Amino acid sequence: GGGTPSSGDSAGGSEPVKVKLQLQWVAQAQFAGYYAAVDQGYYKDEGLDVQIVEGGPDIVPQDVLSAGDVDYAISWVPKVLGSIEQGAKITDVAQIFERSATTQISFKDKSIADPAQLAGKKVGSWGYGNEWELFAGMQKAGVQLSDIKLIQQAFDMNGFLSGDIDAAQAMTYNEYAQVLETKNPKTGQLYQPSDLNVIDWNKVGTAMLQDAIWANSDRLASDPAYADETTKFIKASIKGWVYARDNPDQAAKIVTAAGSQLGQSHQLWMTNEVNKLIWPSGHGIGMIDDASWKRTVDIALGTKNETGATIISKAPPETAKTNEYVEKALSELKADGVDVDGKGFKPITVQLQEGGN
Amino acid sequence: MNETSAGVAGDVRAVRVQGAGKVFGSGPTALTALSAIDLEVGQGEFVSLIGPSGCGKSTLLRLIADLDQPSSGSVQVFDKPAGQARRDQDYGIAFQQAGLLPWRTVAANIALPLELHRIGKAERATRVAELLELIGLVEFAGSYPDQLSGGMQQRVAIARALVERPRLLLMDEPFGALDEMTRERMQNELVRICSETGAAVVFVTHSIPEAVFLSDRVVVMSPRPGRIVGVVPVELGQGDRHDALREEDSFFAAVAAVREALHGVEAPASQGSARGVDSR
Amino acid sequence: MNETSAGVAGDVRAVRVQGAGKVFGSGPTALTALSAIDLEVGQGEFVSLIGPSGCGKSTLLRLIADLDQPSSGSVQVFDKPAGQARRDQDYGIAFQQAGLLPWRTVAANIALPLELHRIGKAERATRVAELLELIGLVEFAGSYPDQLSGGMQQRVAIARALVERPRLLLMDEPFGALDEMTRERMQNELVRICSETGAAVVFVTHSIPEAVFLSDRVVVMSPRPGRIVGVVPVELGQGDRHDALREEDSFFAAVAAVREALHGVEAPASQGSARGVDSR
Amino acid sequence: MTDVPAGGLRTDATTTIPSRVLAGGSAVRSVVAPIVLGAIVIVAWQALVVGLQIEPFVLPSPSAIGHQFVANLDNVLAGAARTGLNALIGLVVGAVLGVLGAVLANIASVLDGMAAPLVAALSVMPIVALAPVLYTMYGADVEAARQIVAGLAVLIPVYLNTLRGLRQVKPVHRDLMRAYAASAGQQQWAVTLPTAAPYVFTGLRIGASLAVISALVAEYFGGPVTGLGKSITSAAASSNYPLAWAYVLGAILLGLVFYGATLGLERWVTRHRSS
Amino acid sequence: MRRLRSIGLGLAGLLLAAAVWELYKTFGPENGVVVAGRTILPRTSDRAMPHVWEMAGRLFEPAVGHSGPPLWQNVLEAGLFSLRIAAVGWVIGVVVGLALAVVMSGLKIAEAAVLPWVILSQTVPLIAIAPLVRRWGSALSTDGFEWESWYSVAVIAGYLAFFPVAVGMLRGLRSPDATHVDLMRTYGAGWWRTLRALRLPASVPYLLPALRLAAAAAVIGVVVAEVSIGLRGGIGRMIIEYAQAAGGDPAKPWAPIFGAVVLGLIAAGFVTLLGLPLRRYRRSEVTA
Ligand SMILES: Nc1ncnc2c1ncn2[C@@H]1O[C@H](COP(=O)(O)OP(=O)(O)OP(=O)(O)O)[C@@H](O)[C@H]1O
Ligand SMILES: Nc1ncnc2c1ncn2[C@@H]1O[C@H](COP(=O)(O)OP(=O)(O)OP(=O)(O)O)[C@@H](O)[C@H]1O
Ligand SMILES: Cc1ncc(C[n+]2csc(CCO)c2C)c(N)n1
Ligand SMILES: [Mg+2]
Ligand SMILES: [Mg+2]
Repeated sequence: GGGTPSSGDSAGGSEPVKVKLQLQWVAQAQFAGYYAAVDQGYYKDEGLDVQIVEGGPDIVPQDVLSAGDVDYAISWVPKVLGSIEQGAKITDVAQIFERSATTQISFKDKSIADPAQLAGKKVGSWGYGNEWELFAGMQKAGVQLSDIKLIQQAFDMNGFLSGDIDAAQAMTYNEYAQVLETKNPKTGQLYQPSDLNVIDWNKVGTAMLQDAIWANSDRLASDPAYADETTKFIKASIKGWVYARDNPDQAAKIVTAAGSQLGQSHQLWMTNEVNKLIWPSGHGIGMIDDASWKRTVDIALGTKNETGATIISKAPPETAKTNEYVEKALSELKADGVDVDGKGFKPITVQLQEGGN
Repeated sequence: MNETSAGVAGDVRAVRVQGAGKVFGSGPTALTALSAIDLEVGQGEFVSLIGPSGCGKSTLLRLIADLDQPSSGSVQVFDKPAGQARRDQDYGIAFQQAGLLPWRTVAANIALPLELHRIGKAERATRVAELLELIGLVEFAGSYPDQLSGGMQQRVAIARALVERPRLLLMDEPFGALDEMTRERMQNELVRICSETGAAVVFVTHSIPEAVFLSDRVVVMSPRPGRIVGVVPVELGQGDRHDALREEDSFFAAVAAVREALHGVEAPASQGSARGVDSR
Repeated sequence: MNETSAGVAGDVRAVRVQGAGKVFGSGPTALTALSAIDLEVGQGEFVSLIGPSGCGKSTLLRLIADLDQPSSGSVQVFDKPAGQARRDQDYGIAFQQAGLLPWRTVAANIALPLELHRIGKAERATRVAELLELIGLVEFAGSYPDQLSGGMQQRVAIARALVERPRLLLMDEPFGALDEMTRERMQNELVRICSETGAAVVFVTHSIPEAVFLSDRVVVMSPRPGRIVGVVPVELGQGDRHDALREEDSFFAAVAAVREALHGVEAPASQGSARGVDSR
Repeated sequence: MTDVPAGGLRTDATTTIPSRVLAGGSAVRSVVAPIVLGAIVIVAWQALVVGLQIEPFVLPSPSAIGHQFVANLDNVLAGAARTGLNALIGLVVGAVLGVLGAVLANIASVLDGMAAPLVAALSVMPIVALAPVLYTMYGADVEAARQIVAGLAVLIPVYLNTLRGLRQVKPVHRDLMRAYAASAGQQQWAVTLPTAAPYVFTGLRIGASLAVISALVAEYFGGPVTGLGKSITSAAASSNYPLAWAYVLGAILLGLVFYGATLGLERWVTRHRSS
Repeated sequence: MRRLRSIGLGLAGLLLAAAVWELYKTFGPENGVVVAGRTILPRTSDRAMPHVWEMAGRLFEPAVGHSGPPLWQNVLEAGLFSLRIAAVGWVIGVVVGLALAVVMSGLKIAEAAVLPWVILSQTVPLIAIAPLVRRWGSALSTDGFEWESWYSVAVIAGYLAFFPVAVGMLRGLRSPDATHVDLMRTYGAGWWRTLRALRLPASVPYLLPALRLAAAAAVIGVVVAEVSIGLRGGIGRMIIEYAQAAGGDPAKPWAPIFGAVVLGLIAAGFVTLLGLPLRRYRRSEVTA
C-alpha cells in the first residue's frame, strides 16, 4: 500500500521500493514522462517499483496523497494551494511544467481575441479548479463573471463546435487538437488553426503553474528514506521527460501501450505540446521559478469565482514548495551528462488526422 | 329445461331466453358453460337462479345483461335484443361485490349512471336524494365506500342499480358477502323495494332460504354444461313477504323442495327425481 | 352469560373460559370486544359460536388459541393456561380461508406442523398418508393448492388441523367461502371426522343451519361488547348426524330457536326473550 | 363476515411501506425513531471525527458541514432552486408522457409490444450516460439536456407503474361500464384512470427522487454553471469537503422535498382508498 | 405464437424508432425545434444525430486508427469488465438489502428508525460518494490486503442495489397473510422458524422483481462510479474516453451507450434465470 513501504531497505537497494504515483487524469501523453520512465526502467534503476494510478473527474490527487494512499501525485499548483489551506500537508517538489497549457479558444467570427472581448459571451470552462486562469484573465481585463454566461464544458468539444459555447477552454495538448481533428462542415476539411482565435494565458500574464510532482510534507520532514526516495523519484521522472523530448514518437506509443484510448496522431500531438510546456527550461526541468510561483499565489489570493470565493485567503506555508530535492536530482543528472535544460529543443510538426486517428 | 311459469304469455316479457347456449374458448379446451337454456321472466316477476358452483348462473345473467354473447340461441329483453336493451339502459345490475368506485362518495356512486348518461345536475341530485332515502343512508351521502360496512355498501350498489328506474333488475349474488343477519335485513329491504318499484328481478344466489324467501319462482340449474333442471314455484304470502314467513311451514317445505331438486342435480343418477320437483 | 351445559363437571374440560373480557386499544378509542365470557367445553363436545358480525366470536376463539390475550379473566385449555396448551400443541386450528402455503404441495402442507415440531420423516409420511385417506385426497398429494377447488383446499386445511391428533379443534368459519352445496358436504365430513377422532370442537359460524346441524350446543352472542346471551342445546340423533336430519322437524325447530335467540339479540329491547332461550 | 379484519389491517399497513413511512401511521414512532437514530449517528460521527482528529478530506464533521451549510445558504438555495427546477420540469414532463404513453399502450396492445424493447432498454440503462449526447443534441448552453435526463428517469417508472395500474381495473367495474353502455372515453375517466391513480403515484414517488439525482448528475457532464451538482464537484475539487457536503446536504433535502411532495400528493389524491 | 408476436412487434418498434430518427434527421430543422426559446426537439446535424447506420456501422470499425479489433469488441470487453463488477456489487447489495429487510421485518422499531434513512440514502448523489468510498477503502488497506479501485466501484454499485432489495424484501417478508402468521404461532414456531418456513418463501414473488431492479441499479452504479473515479476497463471510463473523439467521430460516443444497454439487459436476464428454480414459490393461492 501507499506510504508504508517506502522506508526500510532502500539503502540495501536489492528489493525495489514500491511507490505509487497518482495522476490527475486518465492515461495520456500529458503524463508521458512518467510512463516513459516506467517503460525505460529509469525508476527501477533508482530502486523504485513505481505503480501509476490513473485519475478521474472526481479524484483529487492531492487528497489521495495527503490521505497516504499514494506516495506522490501530479497536480496543478492552484488546485493544490486550495487543498493546502484546507489542511493538506503536501509539498511541490518538482515543477515539471513551466508554462500553462490552458487557453480560451473561439472561432474567428466571434471576434474574441482578448479577454476583454469575453464580455457578453458564452464562456466554457471545466471547473474542477481548471477555471482560475480564465477568471484571473477576465478580472485583469475588467470583465466580471456576471458579464459572461459561464458554461461547464463536457468531456467533449461538441458544445464549442455546435456554437453553444463562444469561447471554450482548451488545453493546447488536448482540446485544441480535438477541434483541429474535426471536419469543418463549411469546407469539408479539418478545422485549421487559422479558423481560431486563441487567448493564451501565458501571454495575458495570468498563467498559473500546472503539473508538478507533489510529495507528503510530514514524511519529507520525518522520514529520511522517503526524502531520499523523493530525489530518486524526481530524477527518474526527469529522465522520462528527457526521453519524451528526444523520442516523442516512442513516448506517444508508450502511453498508448499503457492503455490510453486516444488516437495516434492525437497522442503524438499531445506529447509534442507537453514538451513545449517544459522545454526549453529556464533553470532546469523541475525547478520552481520564484516569479511564476509568486504570480500563481497572487492570483490565487486575488481572484474570485462565481460564489465570490478565492482559492486561498492567506499565503501558503513554507512547506508548500521546495527546490531541495529537484536540485539534488538535477545535479546528479548533470553529472551523468543528461541535458536537463533542453535549450536546443525544437518541437516537431504533427499532422492531425480526423478523429485523432 | 322446461319453462312452466304461467300467466305471462302474450304480453311483453322482461326476459326471454330461447335455446341459449354458451361455449367458452374453442378447440380441445372449449368449455360448454350453458346449454339449451329457455327462460322467461314476466314483468314484475321475481325469479331466482340457484345451482351448484360453476353451473353457469352468472353466465346466464351476463348473457341477459349483454356482458357476454350467447354462442347459440337468442336473448331478448323487453322484446328487444339484449344489446339494444343494454344501450337503452333497460336494466339495472348489481354484482356479488358491491363494485362501488372507491374514489367517489356514496352520492356520486349512485349518480354515476346518470352522469354517464348526461342527466342534468339538478335531476341527478333529486334522484340521488330519493334513493338515499330509499336505502336509508341519507346521512352517508358524502361518505366514501371505505367508510361503510359491507351491508351499507351493498345497499348503495342496489341504489345504483335502481337509480335509472329500470324495469328489470339483474342481481348476481348481491348478498353473498354479507353475514346472515345483515343478509336477512337486506332481503327484507329488497322485497320492499321491488314491491314499491314493480321491477322484474333475476336473482342469482347460492342460498336456498334466500331464493325461497324472495322469489316467485326458483330456477334450479345443473352443473356443467349448465341446464335448467327444475323450476320450483313458491307461493308464500304473495307480494307481501315479511320476516315471519321464514319460520312458516310452507317456507320450510319450499326450502326442502329446492334442496331436493338440487341434490338430485348433484348425483346425475337421480336426475329423474329432480324432474319430479317440477310437478310439485 | 350463563353456562348451562351439564355432565362435564369434575373432569378435565377441553376449554374453560372464566370471566374473560377483551379490550382492544386504550384511551378514548378503546373497544370492548368481549365482556364477562364464561364458557366450558367438555372433551369430545361440539360447541358452535354464533352471533352478529363483530360480536367477538373470532376474538373468543383467538383467546382460546392464545393468539390474543384476554384483558381480564382466564382461559384454560385442558386445565392448563392457554399459552401452555398452545406450546404443547393441544389444539388444531382452521381458519375461514384455508390458509394453505401456496408453495407447498398438499402433502407438504399437511406435514407442516409435523415438520415444525421435528417429527421424523417416516412418521410424517405415514401420518400424512392417513390424513389424505381421511379427507379423500390421496391422489392429490403432490398437487399444489392452486390446483384444488376451494372445498378441497378447505379439506386440506382441516387435515392440517388434525394431523397432530389434537384433542381440541378450533374452527373459525371454516366453510364461509364455500357454496351451499359443497358446504353441506363438508359439514357431513366434519361430523364423520369428529366422531372418528373424538375431538372436542369450538366452531364459529354465521350460519344457523350449520350451527344446528353440527353442534351439541349453540352459543349465541350479542353485539359489542360481545357477551353470551343464550345457549341452545341441540338434540339431534346425538353423535350420529346425517344428511336426512336437515329436513327433520327437530332440525327446523332448533333453527328457529337459534334464530329467535339471535334476533332477540339484535333488538336490545327484546333481550329478555333472548334469555328465555336458555330455559328451553 | 371474514375473520381477517385485524390481520388484514396489519398486512395492509405494511405492504405499502414506502408510501407510509414518512407520515401518518403510528406517528410518534415513525417520526421519533428515525430522528433519534439520526441524532445518534450524527453525534457518534461528530465524536469520531473530533476524537480521532480525522481530516476533512477523509470525513468532514457534521458541525463543519452544518457551518458551511449556514454560511453558504444563499448559494445552496440558488443551486437547489436551479437543480430543483430542472428536476421538476423533468418530473412533470416525464410523468405526463409516461401516463399518456401508458394509456395509449393500454388501449392498443400493438403500441405496447412495439415500445417493449425501448422501455426495457431505458429501464436498465444508466440514463445519465445519455447526458453527453443529449448536450450535443439540445445544446450545452441550456438546461434542456438536464431536464430530459430527469424526464427520462421519471418516464420509465411512471410508464411501467401506470400501465400496471391501468390493467388493475376490476372486472366488476369494467362490466359496470359496459352495462351502462359507457363510451371508451367515459370508461377512461370514470374507471380506468382513477383505478390507475395509486399506481401512477407509486411511479411518481420512485421518479421524484430519481429526477433530482439525475438532474444533478447530468450537471456533471456539462451545461450552464448553475446547479448543486456543479457546486458539489467544484467544492470537492478544491478539497473543501465540508462545503461539498453542505451542497450534498442541500441535494438530499431537495430530494426529500420532492419525495415528500409526491407522497403528500399521493396521500391526498388517494385519501379515500382503503384496502 | 405469442412469443413470435412479441418479438415481431419489438422488432417493428425498433425499426419504427430508427425510421422516426432518420425521418426527423432528414426533415427536422438543423437547429432543432425551438418553441418559445426552449429546444423541444433536438438538432439534426450529423454531430447531434448521427445516421442510424453510422452508429451501427461504427461498431464494426476499429476503435482507434485504421487497424485493430472492431469497436464492438472493445465495447464487449468493457461491458464484461463492468458486468463482473456489477455482479459483485449486486451480491453486496442483495446481502445488505436482505439483512436490513430481515431486521426491519422483525423489529417494528427498527423499521421505523431505519427505513426513512434507507430512502434518504438514495437521494445522496453518487458523485459525492464515489471519492469517499475510494478513500475509506484505501484506509482499510494493510500490508496483506490492498484495496483496489474496482472494489470501490463494486461498493458503490452495492449502494444503489441494496435499496430495491431492502424495500422489496421488507414488503415480501411482511406479505404473509395474517392467517399464516397466526398459524405459525399456533404451532409454537419461533421467529427463526417462521422466517424460514413462512416469510422467506412468501417473499419470493417480491424478491425476484427486487433482484431485477437491483441488477439494473448495480449496472447504473458501476457506470457512474467508473466515470467518477476513472476506473479503467469498463463502460463508464469508455464514455469519458470516447467523448474526446465526439467532435471528429460523432458515432463513437454512442457505442458505450449501446454497451450499457446490453449490459443492463444481460444483468436483468441473468436474474430472470435465477428466478426459474424458484417458480413454485410464485404460485399464488387461489381461494375457491
Ligand atoms: N370468461 C370465461 N372463460 C372461460 N370459462 C368461463 C368464463 N366465465 C365462466 N367460465 C366457466 O363457465 C362455467 C360457468 O361459470 P359461471 O361463473 O357462470 O358459474 P356460476 O354458476 O356463476 O358459479 P358460481 O356459483 O361459482 O358463481 C364455469 O365452469 C366457469 O369456469
Ligand atoms: N386487533 C384488533 N384491534 C382492534 N379491534 C379489533 C381487533 N380485532 C377485532 N377487533 C374488534 O373487535 C370486535 C370483535 O371482532 P371479531 O373479529 O371477534 O368479531 P366476529 O364476531 O368474529 O365478527 P365476524 O363475524 O365479522 O367475523 C370487532 O368490533 C372488531 O372490530
Ligand atoms: C471533469 C473534467 N475535468 C477536466 C477536463 C479536461 N481535461 C482533460 S485533461 C485535463 C488536464 C488535466 O489532466 C483537463 C483539464 C474535462 N474534460 N472534464
Ligand atoms: Mg357466479
Ligand atoms: Mg370473525
